[in-house]
Amino acid sequence: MWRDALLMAGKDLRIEFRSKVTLNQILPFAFVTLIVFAFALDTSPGTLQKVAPGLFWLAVLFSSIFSVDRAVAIETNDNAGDGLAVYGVDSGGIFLGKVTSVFVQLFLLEAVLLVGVVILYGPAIDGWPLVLLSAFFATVGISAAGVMYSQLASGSRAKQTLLPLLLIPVTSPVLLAATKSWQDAFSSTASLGDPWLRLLIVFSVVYLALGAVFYGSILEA
Amino acid sequence: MESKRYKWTRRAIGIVSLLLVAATVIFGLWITPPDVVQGQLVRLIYVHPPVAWVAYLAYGITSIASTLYLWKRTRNMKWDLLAASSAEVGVIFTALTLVTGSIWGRPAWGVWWTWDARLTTTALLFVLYLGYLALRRVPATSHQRAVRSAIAGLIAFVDVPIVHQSVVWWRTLHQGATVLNPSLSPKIHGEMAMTLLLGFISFTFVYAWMLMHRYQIAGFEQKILDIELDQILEERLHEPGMESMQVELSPDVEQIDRHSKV
Amino acid sequence: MQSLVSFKKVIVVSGNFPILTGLDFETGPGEVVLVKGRNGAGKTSFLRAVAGLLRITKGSALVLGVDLISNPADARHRVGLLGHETFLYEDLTAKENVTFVLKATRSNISKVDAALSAVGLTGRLSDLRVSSMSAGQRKKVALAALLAREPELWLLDEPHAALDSWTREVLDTAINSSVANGATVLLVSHEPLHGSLMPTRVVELAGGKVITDTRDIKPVVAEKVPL
Amino acid sequence: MNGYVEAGYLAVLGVLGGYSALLLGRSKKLKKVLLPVQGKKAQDESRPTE
Repeated sequence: MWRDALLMAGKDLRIEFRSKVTLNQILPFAFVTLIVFAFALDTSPGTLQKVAPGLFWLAVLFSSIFSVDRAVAIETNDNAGDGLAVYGVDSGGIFLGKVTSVFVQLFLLEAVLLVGVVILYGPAIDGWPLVLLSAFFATVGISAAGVMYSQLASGSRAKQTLLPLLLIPVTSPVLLAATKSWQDAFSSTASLGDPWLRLLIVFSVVYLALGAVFYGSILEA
Repeated sequence: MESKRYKWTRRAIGIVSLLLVAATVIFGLWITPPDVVQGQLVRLIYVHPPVAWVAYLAYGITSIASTLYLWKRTRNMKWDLLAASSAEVGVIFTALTLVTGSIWGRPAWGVWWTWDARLTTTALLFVLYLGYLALRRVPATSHQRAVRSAIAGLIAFVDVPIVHQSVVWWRTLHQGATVLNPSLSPKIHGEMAMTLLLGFISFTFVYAWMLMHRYQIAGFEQKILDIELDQILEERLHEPGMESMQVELSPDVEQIDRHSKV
Repeated sequence: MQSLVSFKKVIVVSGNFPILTGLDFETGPGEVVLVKGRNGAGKTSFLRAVAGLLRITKGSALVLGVDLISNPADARHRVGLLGHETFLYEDLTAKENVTFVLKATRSNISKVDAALSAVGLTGRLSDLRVSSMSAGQRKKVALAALLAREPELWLLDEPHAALDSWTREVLDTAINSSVANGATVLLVSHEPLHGSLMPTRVVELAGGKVITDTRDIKPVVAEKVPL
Repeated sequence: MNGYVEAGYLAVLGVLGGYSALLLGRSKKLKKVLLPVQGKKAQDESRPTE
């Protein structure tokens, strides 16, 4: 399983590196949302600083829909997924590989986006360890739940609307927890014992386990 | 096409639920006294918590049935149909929970909606199972649909405690206790307690009746599919070498696909 | 005779349409079976079912000793399927695609270059992304992966379509040599077979099941199947 | 009483009643479709089931 996961992650990242969809489309999209959020809200520095973590994670959540959709679409082009089945690639490995690839892309996107948030909204960040750890587990959770739901919704003609409908409510605890733990980190009450961080860890572990167990059944069905 | 016993049980449950609901309404609206603190508003307590209980019960049944389908040793199309039926009834009751909660909240706290843990969780639950029903409408073979929706149904249920916990923290970490809790534990008059119990029982019966009916409809739809399938199978078997049996393009396939959306 | 594929009364239903309707088929090692039939007779589905890609609704199905009903996935990696789809990744090069297939099937990746040059994809061609290749070239890449894998059971769905005559001959030679080593080939083809590839048996499908099964045909039977 | 209580009861009874009516209607419609085919099916018992 681990070997297949590595193989899949390497392949997906290489494809992503070549096609540059994340860089050329998803990242600009995330930036646009950051800008229009400011239009919708008050542009006084106080407001934007206060809501910066929430807007950041909302932008990430929206962007993740495109990333996970693409991760699954790679295998539906030219029926490559059937190919994987014929080659005997382990389904848990496929899942973990795709989660890894999406995770890497989202994490890099978050790094760039964070710079954008600091410049555009101007929050002060104190608790870096909490910021990084929360981001890590939140991203694992979003990637795991996302890859799984993207596979569930694949094959549907209404995939573009079905995926957000399924994914956003499921990942809402991540949005909440990541936002809150970042608020703590930004407001210098940061500690690694933050309950929100614990919630993020629980979520990511649960969804990784569910995916590793059930991904095969979704593919086989 | 349906067993006599199933039919009569369903009818009996239907009649009992009608009587029980009528009794609940009569007791709730006229016989019980108004509350000292809440006044007339207390009458909503005979419907709101029972309806919410049924919603959770329905999703519980959906999860159990989904698990039974996913587990290979107990795998049977019936579990899938049961899960779907229960989820649909559950969505109806969740909607009612939200509506009655809102109607209660307006005079009690002056707002239609409050970001209380229970309310927020219920709202997300509503959306999660709407998604479940939407996923079921995606054209697929019955096994495919069963596996996919069973997984989605199970995940939605697993998600409930996570959502609830996160919302509880969200509220408690930043602003005191929830609003609903104090109003849920008034000193209950004997007659009122009885009526509340009656409410729980009667709506559970209503759920049972609806579930049985919805499940039967799902069974009928499945049967119609099976019969159509047999007919096509017959045609294919008796006319070998027949032209225009194009698997991908056959208009028959399109037609049947439409029926497969239970 | 040891059987590589054993299908008994196999019914496959997909999207509530019966694509296989009680198909019986049995084959042992070293056979080249030509599968023919009209459009929609179930030829492609038959191959996909043998590859373990279709869920068998009813009947019994054994492929390479694996029961497809209980373990649909276990025989797949020993089966080579070349169909209308090539299972290639557009953004990877020919070489990367073949390497990926070999790694995924846990085969020896040292054969990549040999396999690519066997189908005539050498030098810069092998480093070209699949997205910029023609249909014929893509098929060659898929074929190279198949040749390098050396499967025990070859499932070829219109393998000659879009291939030039030189590559056809490469394919036919490869099939012949692997059949000589005990592999079995199921071949769907609308075109008359000429050249060195001779079927040992012709199976005709209609309405999702086998209607004729002709064995031990030494001379050329490859008459044109009406489209 | 106070308007809210009535509205609440009305919502519950209305939605549940409406849904029940929908169920009964659908079930009736399907039975109509099934009945004629059912007789034909009884003749040949050798039908494959999933």
